[in-house]
Amino acid sequence: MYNEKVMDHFFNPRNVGEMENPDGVGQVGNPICGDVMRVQIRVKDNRIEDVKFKTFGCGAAIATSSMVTELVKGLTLDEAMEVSNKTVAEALGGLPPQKMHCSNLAADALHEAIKDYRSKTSVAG
Amino acid sequence: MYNEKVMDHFFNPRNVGEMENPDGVGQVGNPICGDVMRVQIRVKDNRIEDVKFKTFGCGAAIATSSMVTELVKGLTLDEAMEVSNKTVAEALGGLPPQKMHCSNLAADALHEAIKDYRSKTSVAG
Amino acid sequence: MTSERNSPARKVYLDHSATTPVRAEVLSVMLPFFAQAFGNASSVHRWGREARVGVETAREKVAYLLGAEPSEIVFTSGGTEADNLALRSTARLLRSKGNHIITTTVEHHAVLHTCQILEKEGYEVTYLPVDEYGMVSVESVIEAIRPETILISVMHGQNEVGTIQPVEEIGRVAKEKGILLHTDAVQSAGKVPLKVRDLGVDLMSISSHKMYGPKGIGALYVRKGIKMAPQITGGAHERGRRAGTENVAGIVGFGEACYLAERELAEESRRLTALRDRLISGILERIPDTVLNGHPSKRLPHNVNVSIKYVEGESILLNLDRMGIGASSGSACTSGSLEPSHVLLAMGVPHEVAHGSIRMTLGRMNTVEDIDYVLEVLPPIVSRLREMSPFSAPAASETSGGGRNNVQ
Amino acid sequence: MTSERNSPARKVYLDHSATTPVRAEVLSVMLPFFAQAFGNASSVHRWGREARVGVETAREKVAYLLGAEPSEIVFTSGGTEADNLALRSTARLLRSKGNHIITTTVEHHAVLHTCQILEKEGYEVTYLPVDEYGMVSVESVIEAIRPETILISVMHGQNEVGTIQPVEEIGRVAKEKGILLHTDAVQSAGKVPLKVRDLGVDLMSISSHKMYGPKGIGALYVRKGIKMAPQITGGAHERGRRAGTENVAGIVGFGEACYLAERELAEESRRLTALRDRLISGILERIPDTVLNGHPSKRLPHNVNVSIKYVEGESILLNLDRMGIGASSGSACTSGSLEPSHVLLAMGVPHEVAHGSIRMTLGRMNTVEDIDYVLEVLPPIVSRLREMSPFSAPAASETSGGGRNNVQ
Ligand SMILES: Cc1ncc(COP(=O)(O)O)c(C=O)c1O
Ligand SMILES: Cc1ncc(COP(=O)(O)O)c(C=O)c1O
Repeated sequence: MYNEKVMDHFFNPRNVGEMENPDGVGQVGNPICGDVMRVQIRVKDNRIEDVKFKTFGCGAAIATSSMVTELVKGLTLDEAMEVSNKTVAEALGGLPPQKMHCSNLAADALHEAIKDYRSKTSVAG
Repeated sequence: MYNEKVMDHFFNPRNVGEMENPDGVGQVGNPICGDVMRVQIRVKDNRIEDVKFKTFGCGAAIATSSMVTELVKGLTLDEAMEVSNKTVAEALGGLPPQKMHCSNLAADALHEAIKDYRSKTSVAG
Repeated sequence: MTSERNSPARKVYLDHSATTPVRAEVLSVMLPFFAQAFGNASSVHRWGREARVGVETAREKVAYLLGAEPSEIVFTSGGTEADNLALRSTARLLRSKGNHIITTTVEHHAVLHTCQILEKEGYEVTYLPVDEYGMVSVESVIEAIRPETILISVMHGQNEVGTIQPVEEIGRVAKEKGILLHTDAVQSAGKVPLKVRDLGVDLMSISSHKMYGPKGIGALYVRKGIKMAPQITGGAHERGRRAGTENVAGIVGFGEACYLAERELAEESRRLTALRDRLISGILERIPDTVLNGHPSKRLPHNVNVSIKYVEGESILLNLDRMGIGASSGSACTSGSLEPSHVLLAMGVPHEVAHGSIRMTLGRMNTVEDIDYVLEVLPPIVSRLREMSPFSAPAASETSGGGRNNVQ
Repeated sequence: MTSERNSPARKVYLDHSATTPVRAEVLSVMLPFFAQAFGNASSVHRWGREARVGVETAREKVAYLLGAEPSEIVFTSGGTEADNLALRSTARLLRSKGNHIITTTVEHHAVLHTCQILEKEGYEVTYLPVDEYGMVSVESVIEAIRPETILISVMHGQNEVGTIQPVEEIGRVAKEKGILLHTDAVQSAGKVPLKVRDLGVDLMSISSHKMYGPKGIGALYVRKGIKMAPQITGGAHERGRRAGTENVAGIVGFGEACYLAERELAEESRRLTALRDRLISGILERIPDTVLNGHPSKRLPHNVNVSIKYVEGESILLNLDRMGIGASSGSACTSGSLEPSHVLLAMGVPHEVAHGSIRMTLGRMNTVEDIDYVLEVLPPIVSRLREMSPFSAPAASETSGGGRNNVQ
């Protein structure tokens, strides 16, 4: 069903976990649908210095979460906003069709985290 | 499908053929249905002295024709009239159900032959 | 069963249109799927994935035989179910467009009886007549078309008499009129080229056990873009077009059979045609009062069907069987009904002659020696039965060809 | 497929409710029917007669398992088709008597989806609710009965959660009211005693590949005297109840599987029950925040179904698979739909818990060592996934059983 790259990210997910006092947090999905992704970011000089995720979901949900964290580390926030669910799926070498819609939401979680950061900083600034 | 006795009568039919100047002839069935049986009898002292058949039909049609000739040789005409299609099927040890109706008509042909004989002799007598 | 006791000199199976043995190459690719790669193809674990690979590889092989795409192949439990699915799905889904179906009088019962049931459900069916060769005419198809016609179902190779219908021409008509065309190609598959795009068909039924694959599996080709309403409902197997756990080993064997058939088609077809013609001319020459049924040249390469006058089919079959030869007949007696073959009757063959028809269908293992054995064995069987028949004077019929009671 | 590359320490197949391997004894009786006794069972020649003997002997063996008469067994292409045939035939033939069908919310899709289609065709269907164990009550059946009720269809053993329904009691009610009773016994056959007269059922579906027979074959028990309208139409096979050339090898294998199952039933059932209970209690003891789904005692002897909170089923399955363990899940993700198991939802299990359910179904080859291997491998998998889950604080959840985000 899944290709090797997906399986690698599923079995050896990058950047799992939580950070203390993240600069931004984004969560998408809901447990009723079977996929929930939470992404936390630390931002420095408008760049994503660190990123962590926690995901409840299937193989694709976990692999896309892992992949998105890898893709965006070090990017500027604007660059990170350009990374879409499609970009993530492509970086993984493709996902099974039935997984494209329900489990490929990791980029959305990242975007939420960036928005969360921006909303906080704009209030603060 | 057929038992051994039926197959024996089919492969080695008794009394096949025609006789010269038979005393009675009976024919039943029709070629459209796929079974036609003709029975000829020679009668002496009110008994069936000889009997011959010719049959166009399936295995059951030929075997029942053969069997009926064997059953009635030497019987009085009244006794022969008692031999039914059912008697013939039983003497053969049974026939497949789908063959009981369409191909088990040999006794009818015999009865026709006896009637033919009787009608001729009653006219003559 | 008496005849199991005797061992005939030779065993010659000549009933390949009824079913075929599974080829050794086919059985060997099936075997791992019974007890090793035995998973349910819908399961995510390794057993399931192995099964899925087996199914999808087989789908490619079936598609290869038909010149189709794998996604256009729906696996069914056989040719009958494929025919049912084609007719019922189309009838249901196009009901709003119309209720008229065109088919022929010489279809297999899987199509005919299904059409009869559809008639009871309010559909109208035109059963096109055939000529003396069992051939339907393209003109009759054109004439039968109405604004409310939703489907034309014309078989490819006729199973009893071997006549090959003008499906390609009908395909052009159907396309022009925008009407779906289904063809029952169960008998043609693996025997004659059968590329769906060349034929212009939208739906095509094939069956594994007629082409050296296992029984209990078949396929319906469904042209891309055509929606299907499943006949068997339940899980989402076969993309929602046919529910039920996939018969993995059966599918794998069917795929291999299709692949092998396609690879060997041209050569095997030539070989069978030669054997067929040897058998046909041998019978017509050696046995008086016999006629070939079906088209002499537009004919499946493996089909021989002859009527042998004055005798009945089952009694020939039983005698052939005793001599080790397996054949079939268009006689009613074989099936236990009173009516002989609806196909022969549709061709205008009289009842009594239809009763005396036998079909011999050749296959991969048959040799010239087999044919010659039949030609040696059959004439005395016929003579003996004709001597027993009230319709032919023993001597006369064998020489002059005329019986006392001339049937036909 | 990555995971084919690694070789786990042990391979443990725990998905016997999805499908089973074909037993060696079963395969060996099937083999002669592929290339030797390969005839069409309708043919009169020796190849046909051999096939017919195979089919009818198998019919006796299936009847033996069910305590039925051979003539009451109709072979189909599987459990799905048997369910379809039972429902559609009854619906069609009893339409003049009524249009109401009673079934349950926890039936297999082969019944549920067919009922939904019947609803579109003008039938009314009552879907009875179940309790927290997935059990339907006899009272609810009685209450649902109307004058126009023509069929009650209640499964025997539930395929996901293993709950055994009170079919015998429902049978008494059905008989009293003169309503036909169908039971889908696909999961129960060969696992628990299943005599049709004791159960008082009129129609019963079973499937070969769930009991160590080949895929692609099943049967519907039809009590003597009940008329059937065939779903697949064509030739007069199966006494006009199911058209299509008989899958002889499949039928023969199915027959043998039934015979062996009946012979070994009592002992194997005891053995499986012990393994099942060892696995259930092992999981509940070693992994916090797990619950057993289905009835604790009125349960198929080979079924284990647990919900593991805070994690999702497919991700457990993929990890188990990497460790050589084949299981299945009630998660939506596995099937690609958004809804998790309709059965767990019907039992009142919350969506998020249903997503984390896994089913392990035991079989003949499983041993105590297999169970212990699962009990060794599963807890660390769950821990790792829970660490990844936003719903459980890594430390807290493993000790106190309460996550930060308490699901249920
Ligand atoms: C022309 C034709 N169509 C359909 C079928 C039915 O196929 P199956 O036996 O696979 O159900 C057959 C053979 O029986 C056939 O010859
Ligand atoms: C309870 C139940 N009914 C019906 C079926 C369908 O049987 P089959 O897979 O043979 O079509 C299954 C299995 O898939 C089942 O578990």
